[in-house]
Amino acid sequence: MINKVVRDADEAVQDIPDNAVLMLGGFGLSGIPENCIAALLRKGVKGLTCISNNAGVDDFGIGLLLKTRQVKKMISSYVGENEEFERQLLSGELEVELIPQGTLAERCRAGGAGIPAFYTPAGVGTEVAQGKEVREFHGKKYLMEHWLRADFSLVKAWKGDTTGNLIYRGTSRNFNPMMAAAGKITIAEVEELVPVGELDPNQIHTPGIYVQRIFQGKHYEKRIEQRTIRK
Amino acid sequence: MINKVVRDADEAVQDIPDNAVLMLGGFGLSGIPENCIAALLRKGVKGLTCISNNAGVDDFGIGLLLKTRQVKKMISSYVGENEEFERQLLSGELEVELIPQGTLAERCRAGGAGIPAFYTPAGVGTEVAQGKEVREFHGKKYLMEHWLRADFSLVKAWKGDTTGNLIYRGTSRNFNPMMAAAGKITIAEVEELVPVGELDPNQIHTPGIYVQRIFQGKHYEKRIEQRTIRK
Amino acid sequence: MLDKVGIAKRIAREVKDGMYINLGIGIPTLVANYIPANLHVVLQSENGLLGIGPFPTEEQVDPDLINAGKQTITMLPGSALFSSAESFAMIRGGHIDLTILGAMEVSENGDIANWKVPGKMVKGMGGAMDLVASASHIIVAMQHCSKDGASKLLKECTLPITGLRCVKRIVTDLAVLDVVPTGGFKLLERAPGVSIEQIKNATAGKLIIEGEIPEMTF
Amino acid sequence: MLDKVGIAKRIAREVKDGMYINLGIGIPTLVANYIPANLHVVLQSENGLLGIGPFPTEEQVDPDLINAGKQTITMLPGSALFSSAESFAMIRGGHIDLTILGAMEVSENGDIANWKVPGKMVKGMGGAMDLVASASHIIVAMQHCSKDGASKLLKECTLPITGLRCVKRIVTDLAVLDVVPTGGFKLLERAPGVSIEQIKNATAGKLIIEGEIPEMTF
Repeated sequence: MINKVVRDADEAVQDIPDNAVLMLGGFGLSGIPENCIAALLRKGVKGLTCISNNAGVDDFGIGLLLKTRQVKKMISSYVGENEEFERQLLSGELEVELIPQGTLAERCRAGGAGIPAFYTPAGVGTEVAQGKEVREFHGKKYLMEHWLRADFSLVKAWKGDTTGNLIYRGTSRNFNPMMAAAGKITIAEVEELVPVGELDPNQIHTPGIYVQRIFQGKHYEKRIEQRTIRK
Repeated sequence: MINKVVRDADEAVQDIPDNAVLMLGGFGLSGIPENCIAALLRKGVKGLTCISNNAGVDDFGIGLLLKTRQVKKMISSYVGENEEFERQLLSGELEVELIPQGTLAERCRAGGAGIPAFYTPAGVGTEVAQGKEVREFHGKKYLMEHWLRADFSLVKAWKGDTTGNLIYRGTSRNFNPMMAAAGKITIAEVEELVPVGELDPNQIHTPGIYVQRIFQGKHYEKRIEQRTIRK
Repeated sequence: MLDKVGIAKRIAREVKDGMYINLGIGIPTLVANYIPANLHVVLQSENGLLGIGPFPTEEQVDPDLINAGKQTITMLPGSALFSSAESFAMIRGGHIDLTILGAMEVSENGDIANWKVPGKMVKGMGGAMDLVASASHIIVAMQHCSKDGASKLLKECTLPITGLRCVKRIVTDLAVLDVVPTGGFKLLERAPGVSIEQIKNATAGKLIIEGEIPEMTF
Repeated sequence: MLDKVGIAKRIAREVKDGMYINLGIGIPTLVANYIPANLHVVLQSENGLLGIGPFPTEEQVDPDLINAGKQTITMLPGSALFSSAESFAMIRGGHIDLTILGAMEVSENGDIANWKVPGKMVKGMGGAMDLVASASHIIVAMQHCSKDGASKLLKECTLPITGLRCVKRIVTDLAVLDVVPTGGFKLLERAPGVSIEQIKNATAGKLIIEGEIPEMTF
């Protein structure tokens, strides 16, 4: 099998240029590529377009890249919990495109799957429909939506093997599998990197064909946004 | 959790009416719903439209239903290994619609996922394109294809729990997951039915929401079409 | 008049055995607490889980297990995990039996507005547009009037729309109402101690009152 | 002139380290036997496997593990299993680096016909139309002429088309040829002992010969 292991996040992201279009897996702060984000901070690459369901919080996740003004544009479904984000948006420093969450997930899936466009009912009759083809099927209206693809996809998995097969854990799977498939270069960081042959082929969530580089991440903080405890 | 267990295949298929549109999982003879097919034979239901990648062989799989003339129409990608099939096709007794395999898989996936139509490059410039919208995206031509849905989907899994969660094994997964999602009523037969809670939620291939009835199958023959041995 | 818990309790009575349910953030999340224990239902979290359990104990907290509101959760036996694409495939494909969500406004033909207030920072629609466009049955949980007393049940929505002609039933602090296909809010039940007159005054859209309107029971 | 094994051996030289490859039924399947052991490649079976291994021993035979030709197979360490939708997502999405398949006819602009002969029972296109419509690099393995001596490298295909302008390279019993973007078969190599004259006579479409044409080496 093909060995795709790189040393660390810095090596993995070294050729990401200014103005690259990135996809970043994760929902809230769960399943985000912490190590890659840190490496992008160190590298200081600018003008990024980030496709990610959320934009992190002020001091974690994509929020860190917002603070250093490395992000030119966010493409997300919800960008709520971030004051710096709000400031940059209102001042016009940051461009934002909001997409319904299911449409975002399906557009990423379509990008990886070679489906240039598809029809979805989400957003019919709303602002989201502006400039889009509306078409009726079986008596219901749908919008045509296009695929999303990225120059680099940064995903986070629980386990991975040296050939890039990935397994996610819990709800940290979220957008990671579709984004892994939709990146020209996909970089996977994993909590545990295992030798080829250790993962059950039946249990692979992301087949290695979608992954170009993989490394074992370090010091996962896995921060919790809303720690909610049973009374 | 919701209990969806029925006694056996006969109970599972009891309300499938004449002229129903069925999806049947499987590729070749691998991962086919053997018990449900046998129950349809016993029931004698007629005029079926069967959406299935293949049509079985003369004496196994859907071939059994062809022999008894219970099938009105096959929607498949490849129907090679069946003499009775050939006879009925040439005599005009059987209607056949051939669909590229990837388009068939994606049309089933679209049916389950509520995507009424999508664009695919398969078949552009061929007979398959007749009567279909051709559209160019990014300089390449694509065909518009519509979802497929079924009145009943018959799928076969390795393990399942009482609430309908399914896990497949090896390449017997094939069309089963998409068909499970695209059936109004989905009937799952499994080699091993386990109590709820025994399957790892991370490893479920078909979430129980797609399955309305489940039963433990009996006497799996799992016939091999091309037994090929290393020299 | 009902408080938030009262609204949640009333909506819990709409839940039927065997349902797959998506609960929005806010009052809808509270509904889970009042579903009768003899009903077997499955709650979906659109970030990739069927089978939401109770909030975790301190020891059970797992950063890899959160709901769509980013709260830590647990899983019930029989849960299934999946990607966001699969999750919205379920939603879009009509596999969710009941969707309960909050709203800022509902119009008498069932339009809903719940994602954007002009002049305020826009946080995004999240999964709301997908949910309302695809759900087979939508119940809205909300206050009948805004804090400044303006009706939220209108002839037409004034805020940016989330989805068209999708709301089937509304449960407010004052009443239970159905949106009828020909347009209008049909009054079904009054909240305890609330008069028809109060409901009339609080409803700006077309209110349909036919026969005796019972008080809610729980 | 090459036999089937010779064609397979020559095609095996096109394989590069790190490739993901889909092999069609027939001669293409043979290619797997001649890929140098020092190259790490992964073979896809479009019914849901990356990492096809050798055929099984009698004891290893598993009805749940077959290839697209319905033959029993084994898996190599590092394999991944998936659904047919995921499999064709890979194919359609351009993730397969090399596709090798047989053909009945290829035209000088790269059209391919390989699924249907009028008058004969039509068995179906299987995955062929998806593969040829999406592959980034397609090599065709076939005999230069049919059994009755008619050229299979034509100006235009006479049989029903499988895909348009998709074939990049052809390896036959007589030669290796590239389909050039402006149309025509550019001769790259002669099979051992085969003359340019023989190739000219066997090629009905436009044949482009520039400079010295070397004999194949293995």
